[in-house]
Amino acid sequence: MKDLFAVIMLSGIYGLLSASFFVSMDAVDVAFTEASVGAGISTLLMLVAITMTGRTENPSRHKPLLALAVVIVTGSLLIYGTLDMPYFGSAQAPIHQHVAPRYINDSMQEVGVPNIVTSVLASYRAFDTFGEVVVIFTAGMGVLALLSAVRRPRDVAEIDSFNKSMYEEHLILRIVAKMLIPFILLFALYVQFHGDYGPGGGFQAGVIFAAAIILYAMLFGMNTARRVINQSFIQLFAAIGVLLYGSVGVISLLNGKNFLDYSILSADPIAGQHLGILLIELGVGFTVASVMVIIFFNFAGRRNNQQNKENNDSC
Amino acid sequence: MNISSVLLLLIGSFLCISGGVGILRFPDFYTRMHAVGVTETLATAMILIGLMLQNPDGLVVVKLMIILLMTLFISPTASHALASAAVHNNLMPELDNKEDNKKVKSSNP
Amino acid sequence: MLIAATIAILVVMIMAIVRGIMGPTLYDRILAVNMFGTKTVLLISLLGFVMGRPEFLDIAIVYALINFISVIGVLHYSDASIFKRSDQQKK
Amino acid sequence: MLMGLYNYWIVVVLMMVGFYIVIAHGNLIKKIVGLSIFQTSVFIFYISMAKVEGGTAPILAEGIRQYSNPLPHVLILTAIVVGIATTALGLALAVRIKEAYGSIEEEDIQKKDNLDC
Repeated sequence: MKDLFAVIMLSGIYGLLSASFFVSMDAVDVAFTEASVGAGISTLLMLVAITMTGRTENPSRHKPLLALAVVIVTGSLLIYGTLDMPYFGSAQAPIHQHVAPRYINDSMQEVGVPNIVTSVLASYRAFDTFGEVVVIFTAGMGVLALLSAVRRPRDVAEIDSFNKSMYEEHLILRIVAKMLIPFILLFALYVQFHGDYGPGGGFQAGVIFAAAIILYAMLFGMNTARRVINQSFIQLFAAIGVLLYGSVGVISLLNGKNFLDYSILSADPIAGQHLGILLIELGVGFTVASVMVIIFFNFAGRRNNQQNKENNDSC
Repeated sequence: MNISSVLLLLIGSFLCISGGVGILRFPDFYTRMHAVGVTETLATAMILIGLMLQNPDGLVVVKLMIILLMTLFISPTASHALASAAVHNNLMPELDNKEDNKKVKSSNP
Repeated sequence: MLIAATIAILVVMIMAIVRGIMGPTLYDRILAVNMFGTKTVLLISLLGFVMGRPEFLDIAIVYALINFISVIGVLHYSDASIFKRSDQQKK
Repeated sequence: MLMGLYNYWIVVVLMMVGFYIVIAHGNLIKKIVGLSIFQTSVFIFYISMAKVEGGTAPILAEGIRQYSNPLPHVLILTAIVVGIATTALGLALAVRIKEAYGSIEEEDIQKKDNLDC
């Protein structure tokens, strides 16, 4: 397909489909994340990107036969490799023999959180998750370094007149969005703090929170959104998230336990674990939400600048 | 209780399928939009109410109610936005309604 | 009964995908994605009941919200001037 | 007997589709879409390994004996969010390349590079 727009719409459908697949495979937390990321944010980012890079693909001049041959050979080798794999759904597979039983049987006594995914994510493998958060933070900084443009401050009057002309156009959308956005923010907080008991947690809540802000920015204009949420403020927030996560680890280190071992945070080890998980999820949520907002603001701001430049050129 | 739930689920599935046939078979964008927009809300409501009757205890019903409310808000709004965007991009304003429609059909075969 | 409704929704999803692939205009594709999204909300709430753990309706709520956001976003960015210009050039 | 392996075959097919898009298409945005398909196939691989016959979601509740394996869920959950962050980075690079070269087709970019030399 040569029309990139169609490609992106179909990849959005693909994201929705894979999320319902995750639900049917019992991975509710993963489905939650894929729902908020794959279906919403990634489709949007790709769309913004193609509005900047052009919508059609040139027909390629070289023959795809070589590529096809490589793909078929690799694929058949991989399929040959699967012949020794354990069968789908068998409980005897090696993956279910080593650490998983311990997580399933002991996590209630050791961590005291019903959602095993949260307890593994935030307690048993907290160091790993710390690495992931740093990767996300770094990617956000990378986008910032690549795309941030010096913004010419526009006149407030101009913004207001622009807003008025937009207001007539999307009246119904704006009213519905005004009713929905507080609900979405509230729901994000629910996901953040209910992550111990049901599907949810910092990653999902951060993405949902960012989605609400993105909705606001799309309907009410970038400049209004920037006045509500300052760019440097949100950069500070991203850093605070990572620091919060790290400092929880350092505190437990200073108190004579291992890095990110929360039992020390309170007199009762279980309560300490609860406190630690809460703080860590909060740090993750801060970082993810602010990095997503940073990414979107920079893409959209870049696009606005380009359009302004083109308009000036054509005039 | 159970019979009514089964009935509602059946009606919901039927409406869903009719919407699906509509989106496949109808000739142009606006009729497809009509088929989907009309059946979608009602079918969702039917299926969700059917599910509510299946499991009438506290939290589940509340969550289903929230989903239903969201759908009632969101689905017509999205349809409205989609239709108005389509009209906005395909047509010159200040035309008579019938001529508008003809023009839409000729530009979207 | 739940299974039957699930199968019906799966069939409708396939129809939506077909329209998304065929879709002659851009708006047909957006319509297909929107319809697919609402059907996914239904499918997930049904699956929760089929698997006997209906506590997981949160995911369906997220879907309903995110679907709305993505449709609005797609419309916002497909209304962009670059697309209009390319359409005019084609004409 | 071999039917028990079908989940791996689906993964392999998806992975190869993504791989083919990455190597056969010259458009950078399309390459990124291909990469994300490849990525999703890996997610599906992990999640389908975690499924246990008769198990349910790993959230402890009364009266449930068999849970699916929670560990791959954790790995994939973080991988999805990291994936979107890196995809955004890739898109940002594509946008910058478009600004610098005026095109995001691989062949055009190479031609321009050769002219400069």
